[in-house]
Amino acid sequence: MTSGTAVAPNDEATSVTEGRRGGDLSRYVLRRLVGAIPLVIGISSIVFFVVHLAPGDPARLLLPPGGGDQDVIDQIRRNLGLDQPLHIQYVKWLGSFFTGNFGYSFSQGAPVRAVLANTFPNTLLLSGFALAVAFGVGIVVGTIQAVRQYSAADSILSVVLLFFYSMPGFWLALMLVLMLSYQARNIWEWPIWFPASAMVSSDFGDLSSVGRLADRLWHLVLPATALSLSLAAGIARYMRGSMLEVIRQDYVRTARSKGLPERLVIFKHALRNALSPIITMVGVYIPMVFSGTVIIESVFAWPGMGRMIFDAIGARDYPLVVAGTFFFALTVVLANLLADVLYAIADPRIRYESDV
Amino acid sequence: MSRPPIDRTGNPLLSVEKLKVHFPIRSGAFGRASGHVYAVDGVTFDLWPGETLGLVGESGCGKSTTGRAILRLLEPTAGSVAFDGQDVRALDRAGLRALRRRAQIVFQDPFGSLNPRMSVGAMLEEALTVHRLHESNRRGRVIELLERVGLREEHLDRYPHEFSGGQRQRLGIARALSVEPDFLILDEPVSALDVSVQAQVVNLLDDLQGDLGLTYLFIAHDLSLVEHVSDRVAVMYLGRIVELADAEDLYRGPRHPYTKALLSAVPRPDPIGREQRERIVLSGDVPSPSDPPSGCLFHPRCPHPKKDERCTSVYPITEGSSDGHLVACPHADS
Amino acid sequence: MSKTLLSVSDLRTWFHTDQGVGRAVDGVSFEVRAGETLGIVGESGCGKTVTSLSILRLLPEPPARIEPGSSIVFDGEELLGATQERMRALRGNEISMIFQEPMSSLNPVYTVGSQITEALRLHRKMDRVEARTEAIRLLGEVGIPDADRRVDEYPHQLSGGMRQRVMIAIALSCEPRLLIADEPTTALDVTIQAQILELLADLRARHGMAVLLITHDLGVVAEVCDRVVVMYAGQVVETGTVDEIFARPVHPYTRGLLASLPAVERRGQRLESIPGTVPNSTDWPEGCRFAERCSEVEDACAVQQPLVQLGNTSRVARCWRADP
Amino acid sequence: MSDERRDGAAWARVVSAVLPGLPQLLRGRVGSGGILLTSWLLLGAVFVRGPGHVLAALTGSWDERVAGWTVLAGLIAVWTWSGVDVKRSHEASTRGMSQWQLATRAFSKNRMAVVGLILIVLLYLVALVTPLIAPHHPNEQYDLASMRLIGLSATHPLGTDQLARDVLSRILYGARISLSIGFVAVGISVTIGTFVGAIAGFFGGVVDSVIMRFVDMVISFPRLVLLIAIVAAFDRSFFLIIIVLGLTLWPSTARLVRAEVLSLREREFIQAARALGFSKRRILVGHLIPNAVPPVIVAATLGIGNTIVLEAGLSFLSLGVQAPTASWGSMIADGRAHMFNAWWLSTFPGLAIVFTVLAFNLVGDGLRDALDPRLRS
Amino acid sequence: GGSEAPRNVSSDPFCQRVIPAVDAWLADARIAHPTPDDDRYGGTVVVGTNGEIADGMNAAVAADYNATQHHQFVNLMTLIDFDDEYEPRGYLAESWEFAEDMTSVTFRIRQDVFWHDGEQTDAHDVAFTYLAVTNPETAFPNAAFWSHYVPGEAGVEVLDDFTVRIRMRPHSMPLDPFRTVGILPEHLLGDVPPSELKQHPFGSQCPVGNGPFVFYTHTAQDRWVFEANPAFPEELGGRPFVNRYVYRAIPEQTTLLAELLTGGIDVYVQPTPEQAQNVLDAEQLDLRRFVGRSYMYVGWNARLPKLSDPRVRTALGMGVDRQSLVDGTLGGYGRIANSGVPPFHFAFDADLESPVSYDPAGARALLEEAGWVDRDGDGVRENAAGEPLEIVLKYNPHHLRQAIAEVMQAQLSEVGVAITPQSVEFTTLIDQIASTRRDFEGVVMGWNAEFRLDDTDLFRSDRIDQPYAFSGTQNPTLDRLIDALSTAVDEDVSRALWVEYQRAIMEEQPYTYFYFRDRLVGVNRRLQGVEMDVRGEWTTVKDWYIDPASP
Ligand SMILES: Nc1ncnc2c1ncn2[C@@H]1O[C@H](COP(=O)(O)OP(=O)(O)OP(=O)(O)O)[C@@H](O)[C@H]1O
Ligand SMILES: Nc1ncnc2c1ncn2[C@@H]1O[C@H](COP(=O)(O)OP(=O)(O)OP(=O)(O)O)[C@@H](O)[C@H]1O
Ligand SMILES: [Mg+2]
Ligand SMILES: [Mg+2]
Repeated sequence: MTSGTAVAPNDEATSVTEGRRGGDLSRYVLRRLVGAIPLVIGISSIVFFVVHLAPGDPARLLLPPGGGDQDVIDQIRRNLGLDQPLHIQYVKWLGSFFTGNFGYSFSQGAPVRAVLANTFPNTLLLSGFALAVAFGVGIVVGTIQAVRQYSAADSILSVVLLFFYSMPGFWLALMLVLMLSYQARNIWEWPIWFPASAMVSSDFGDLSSVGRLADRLWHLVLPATALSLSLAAGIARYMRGSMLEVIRQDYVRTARSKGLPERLVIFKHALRNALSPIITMVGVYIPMVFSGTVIIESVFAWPGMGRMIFDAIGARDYPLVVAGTFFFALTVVLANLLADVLYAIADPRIRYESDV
Repeated sequence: MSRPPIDRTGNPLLSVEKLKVHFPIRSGAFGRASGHVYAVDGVTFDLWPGETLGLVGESGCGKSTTGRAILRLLEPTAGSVAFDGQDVRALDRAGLRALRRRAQIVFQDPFGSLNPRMSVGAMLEEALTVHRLHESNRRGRVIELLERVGLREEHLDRYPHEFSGGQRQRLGIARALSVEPDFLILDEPVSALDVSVQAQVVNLLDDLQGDLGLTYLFIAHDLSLVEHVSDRVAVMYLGRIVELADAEDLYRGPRHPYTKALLSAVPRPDPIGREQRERIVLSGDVPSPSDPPSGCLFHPRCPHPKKDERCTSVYPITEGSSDGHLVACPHADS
Repeated sequence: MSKTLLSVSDLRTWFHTDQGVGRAVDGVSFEVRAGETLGIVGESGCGKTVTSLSILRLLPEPPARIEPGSSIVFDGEELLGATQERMRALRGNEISMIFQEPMSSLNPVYTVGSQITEALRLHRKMDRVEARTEAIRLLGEVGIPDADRRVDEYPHQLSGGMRQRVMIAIALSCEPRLLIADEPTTALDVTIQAQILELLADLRARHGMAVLLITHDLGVVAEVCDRVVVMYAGQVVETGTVDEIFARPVHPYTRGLLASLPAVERRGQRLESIPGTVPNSTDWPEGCRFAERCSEVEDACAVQQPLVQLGNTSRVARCWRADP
Repeated sequence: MSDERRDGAAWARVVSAVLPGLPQLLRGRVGSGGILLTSWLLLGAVFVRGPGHVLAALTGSWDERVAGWTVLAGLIAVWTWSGVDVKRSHEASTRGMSQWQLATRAFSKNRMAVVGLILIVLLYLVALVTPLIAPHHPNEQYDLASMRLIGLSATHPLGTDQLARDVLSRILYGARISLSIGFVAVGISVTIGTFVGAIAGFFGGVVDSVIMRFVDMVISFPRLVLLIAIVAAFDRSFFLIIIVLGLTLWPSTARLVRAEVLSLREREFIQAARALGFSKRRILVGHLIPNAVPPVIVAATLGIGNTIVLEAGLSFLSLGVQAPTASWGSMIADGRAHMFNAWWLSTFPGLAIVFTVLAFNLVGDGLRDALDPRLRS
Repeated sequence: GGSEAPRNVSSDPFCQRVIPAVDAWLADARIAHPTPDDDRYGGTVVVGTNGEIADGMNAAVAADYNATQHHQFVNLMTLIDFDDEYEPRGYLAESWEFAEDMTSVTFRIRQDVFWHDGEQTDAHDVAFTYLAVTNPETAFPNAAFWSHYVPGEAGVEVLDDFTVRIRMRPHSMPLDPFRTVGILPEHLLGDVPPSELKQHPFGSQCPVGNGPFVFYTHTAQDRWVFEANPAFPEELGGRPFVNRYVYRAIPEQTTLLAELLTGGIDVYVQPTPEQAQNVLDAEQLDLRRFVGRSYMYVGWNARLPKLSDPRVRTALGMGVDRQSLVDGTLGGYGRIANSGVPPFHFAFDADLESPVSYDPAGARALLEEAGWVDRDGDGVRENAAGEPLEIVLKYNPHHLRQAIAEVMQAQLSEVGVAITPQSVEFTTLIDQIASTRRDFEGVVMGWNAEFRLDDTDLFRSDRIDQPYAFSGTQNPTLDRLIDALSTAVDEDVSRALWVEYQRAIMEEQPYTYFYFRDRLVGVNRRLQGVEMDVRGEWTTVKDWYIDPASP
């Protein structure tokens, strides 16, 4: 489910005016953060009610199918605090939320905080890596395409990337497992193949620190590829458009008229300008990557949060679902903010005067 | 053809008094206005039927804003605008509609001022439909309008991008004329056109005024053009009118130091006299309208020898002489 | 008469697009002599910018193509055959250029200082510190107050006039022998235009460079140029000294242009206007390209006429009716 | 009109009557010619394959009736359209070319995009007439013990699946589901998005702030939670999937439209419309929205592709269409268990998705180039 | 040791206290019990399945299959276990003794078993565990286990530190719960209020067992890691061979197979029937197959008028070729079920004639007889009132259940019944069938049969409002047999009753039973000593060793 249309770069929050910067930045960041609080709490609250409204009783799931009296179920509900009216549960949830203790996850049998602390970093690692790869590949490919507009390289790159872009994420992921793990190791006997799942090997503890790093990267390859290929296609397409627009700009002609070599013209003068709208895409892509992790984490058995939220919804593990979505939403908000700040750093014309 | 004299004894068709338009600069957590752009800051003038008032000034001095505020395309911040005796600022929706049948505007940009997805015929007809004009023979009326501005029936089904800049400007004029107004605001109607085409449009406007008895507020920054078309000329600087006079008076004997500099800066297509001409080159740029200087707005650039500290503290009163020549400068030579 | 610095002859720059071949510049010839200011005037779309970009070979190819047979000789060197390497060495160094839009010609993400030093470091091989000092000096020279502060500002922090001054500083940084100024003041207000024109005249006097000034404002031409080339529909229609052209225009187009200017003497009269519009560059009319707008057409105009030298003067015109 | 041209016209009309689209093709109009000719040949083939079949279908079940009438209507439409087109292209038009016509012309010059368009038209045609061309019923189970997971063969060109059903037929029927999901869902979200975005952009101020905050929230909202909750709360159905997916794309469309409207709002022709005393509604509906449509069309075209892929993702999470109905997504998801030993199960529907989405993307890119006047020249 | 992902220790104070104690004890134990000099010792074995051990190691609040397997064979110890003839034998209990009248059983506990933090396991732990699981506040999930035992203090008596007596009413297979429920450490959990046991960190953050494997770490959604317990009683086999045992949860089956094929895991529990072929084809792999405990069925809502007639339910079963499903979707790895009595059960009777063998003609006849006739010629039967025989068949998304629904739809349409498959998310489905609304017509489900079979919750009339008696049939014969069965102590009596019971069920047809699915396990041949049967995949985990000859 990692796909989407190119969206116009953030049309909000930033506007081009003459004048003050710098000092405004911290105030701006603070203001945005303050503004994000109701947003994130609002999202979590909606999730809270939505998951509670979905039919199904978590207590019943804790029983083996076929067994169990209503009494036992009722007792489990009491033990888990599910017997209280919804509004009381909501108030309790809000309370636990503000004390930073997100409650108890009954499907994981651990405090939500502990569960999140274990899984969220894994998701961040995977999505961060995938995003970095996607942006790296997308920017390079998009630039090549723009500079060589209408050439064979342009069309071939387009079609190849579009091909991956069009593939359902899980299918691509499974194909990667099939090809680069199973076939590569067992059938083709390549010297390099990649593990089909997990974050580290079984002998991780025996490795040197370099070996551990290599092992982690080795395990990242397939999931990150599966997650980033379709994104890269979108970014490359966007980058191509942006670059095409920029290389027609007067200042690029100015740079040429100074006698600068083409390399400098493209990489110094054009690229930086073409990048700024791409930067704001980070904000658009993060939610997409997070949606994508649900599938990718399942295929590659990556112990991350996307898959966990999905399972938690199935188990009606309300505290975990709500806290998980809270962190996803928070990350999205922070990523958007980061994108805007980066945008401002890349483009000195930006001043912050949003009315978030 | 020479201009008929204007009868200024009756009531003015348009009377603008102390008009102010300030745009808030928003910032802060809740969009508080942290400052203002004083785009128009106390503009006063009258306009009599059949007259052409030229409004000149440098870019950003508030000419367009004045024009739009008169038609209430922008809400004025303060001051009054009376059109044919009626307070424009007090009009309700119906009143506004009525006003907009009588007062129209023509824009500068021949590319941006026409809806690219509407054919010429549809565009002109729409105005007639909305105002329920010529219900029996709209098409005929549209063709008439086209011919009026020098286009032909065959252009009816074409789209804006198929016209040249000059033709598009004609279309803009035809659209303004479709509701049969008395008063046209011409916001730099020819600035974007080449000289050879400029002349065509100016002539058209001239003819229309003669035939239909229109009143014009002619906004431009090309001083020689304004001189050519206007009966009276107002010179704006940073949201205010610094000098307003009969066109001939103003061009022969400019009194405000800014007007003088402005006129002298205009390049003349006359290489013979170029050595002799004395040019006043102003130093510096026009200040930002969000942070105007104190006192006389022009004082930081003013080359007037008699400039004194009063100029830096008090905005000069606009004084008029008997011939109706208004100047906002205490040191203006009469 | 000083020596010829740049000689353009029979320049034909065509655009090969899906819509057909746009013959934007179609046989343009003129020369710029050392130290003089040559003006090129003409209506929008007549090929002025394409001509100037052709000289520096800055046009995107494709779609543009400089057709064989064209020739641009700079200081004895044929530019059309020169390598890209050689062109880069010339650009910004021997020949530099200023563009019409001061708003968009400067890269918004770099400080003006870094944009000036770029050329200095490239062509004059200065180190960072030298280049910066030189940049500040140049900014001062083009009349920017507080140059040592402004050098670290970004283009958007400067007004239009100042930006154009920065462009001029960049263009001047390597003391070029030819400065091409493509409508340097069109986007500016008259008072600022006056400042910039004054500055250009001043710099020309001090550095002795030749200026190729492109404009559509006849007033500007009259004020600052020594000689004028009048272009129409991708061709030169008339060339001569400023005084001659304004006093005795030969080509009907030039005459029409001059007549359509509002003038004090003709206040209250109708303006003369040239009927019709410039045809499209993909389908120029056969024969004289001005014929359909010309009030003096005759049968001969159906045939393309050559540029004719008028008498013994340096004037040339492209009209059958012009007396040789 | 010269004699020669008139002859040409007569000749072209004759050719057009026999093989609609051929004259256009010969004149180099690959776009319309290609589409006309392929649809003609395709529909013709269906008809020739069994005229009795088609005629029977006209009175058959609902599905068959749609298919049968489509074949007939399609044949007639292609035939007349080509004829009219040939006739019109020979008459000098006095009408101007609208932006749309310009765009069409620009589009038809883009080879890749035209290929994409032809593919899409083909797909939709196939989807419509599937009951007449599918070799088997999509849910027909042959002998479970002996006919499961049979590889490619003459009777089952793309093999059979885990319940001994014909994969080709399921892909053909799946096309209807996947394409309609894409089309309808995008239709819904684009309509909502355009409406919301236009309102926010046009009215500005508080309305804008409130709407855009809401859009922000929806965008940062973990869509999946909502999806699963909805799917859990309601009985699964085709319409539920469409609605669920329809609710996913609109925020980005809303942003797109709002940005477009914001910039259009300042354009002088909108000012002129206000100056002429037009009502807000008229300006919004008559002037702003039509001008904001091109980017929306592009986004919608790309969105259809995305939605088809998204539906596949839902199927993977067991949230897709209800079995035994085949959608491409559910076919891949169901077939993935057999990836190691019955590769055709997931590969063919997978390729169908890839090529469809590819086609939509090519068309989308082509439209983008064609509809944006800046990119057109 | 020292060869796994870095250990993450929960920050919970309980764990912070317990884990160092375990580490310290383990270090000492390793010195005290050095690894025997045998090259079968050592190495890491990885088991992959597609599910988490959802309920953790706290036996008082856990019930799922994977969890109980780990309680029994990995981390905890049960009082008794089964030998390979399925006969009880001592495990934590050295021996046991029934009272003459079968109202109590007395266990003698081994004296050489230690909790992994050093405390000795004794009778108090057993008593504590019994009290915890019989306390309603604990909400022990398999409460039915204790229906014949005396709950609370009255039911358990510690005779001495290693002897404990438990009281009960006489019933069949009275030892069975003690085979399944692991004993918990009183010294760690004794102070925890029963209602908070579920939320206690012991369960999945830092369990302390006494079994052959010591808990090392647990990463949610990823893996459980255990280390060999060097102090495991010699008599019970002593220290396990492998140093480490890793349990990995990999949700996607294709990935699991790829991992097994590429050596990432050694054991793949429950590959799909199709994947079994891949396992067979790979020379380094071995396919284990044994009778499974779970059966698949379609439950009918007999409360609905159209399904209340047993003839209709029987006809529905007759209209489906169940053998083709076993041969097709199970690839032959399974056998048709006619009742819930599994093939491994002593009462299983393969010769029992089922009324629902595939017979479309018979089905049609039966439906006609019950008044369902296609009156309007649309291919679907109607009753006299003109209501068509349309049945919505719900299932949760799982390929085998979906296949049953799809096959039923296809095959029953031949006999004039319109089945509409309807996929419902599992939790919602459970809610729909188990809540009092009983919002379903037919449902595809599966049950897990225990060694001690008891269908009380499913079919006994007085349970009709309990969650899992969703089919809603009320049959006095069944009631009588269920009661008799649960208290029949003698096996022969019992067997006869079972035969009668199966007949009655086949007549009543509350369910259409489909099949018992074989358990399949893919095992890497480098792993030796693997014995698996109906007791479970992990039965011999402590005897697994890595072939010293393997690379
Ligand atoms: N909507 C607006 N919001 C904020 N500031 C505005 C707005 N419209 C105009 N301004 C500012 O008001 C000032 C006057 O603008 P205006 O367009 O009236 O100038 P002008 O004299 O017409 O200039 P030009 O010759 O360039 O058309 C300018 O500084 C402009 O930036
Ligand atoms: N990149 C291009 N592709 C196609 N045609 C072009 C391109 N650039 C310029 N032209 C065409 O070349 C012709 C000459 O353009 P040019 O820019 O030289 O005019 P100009 O005289 O500089 O006009 P202006 O006064 O508007 O700057 C125009 O008809 C234009 O349409
Ligand atoms: Mg203006
Ligand atoms: Mg130009």
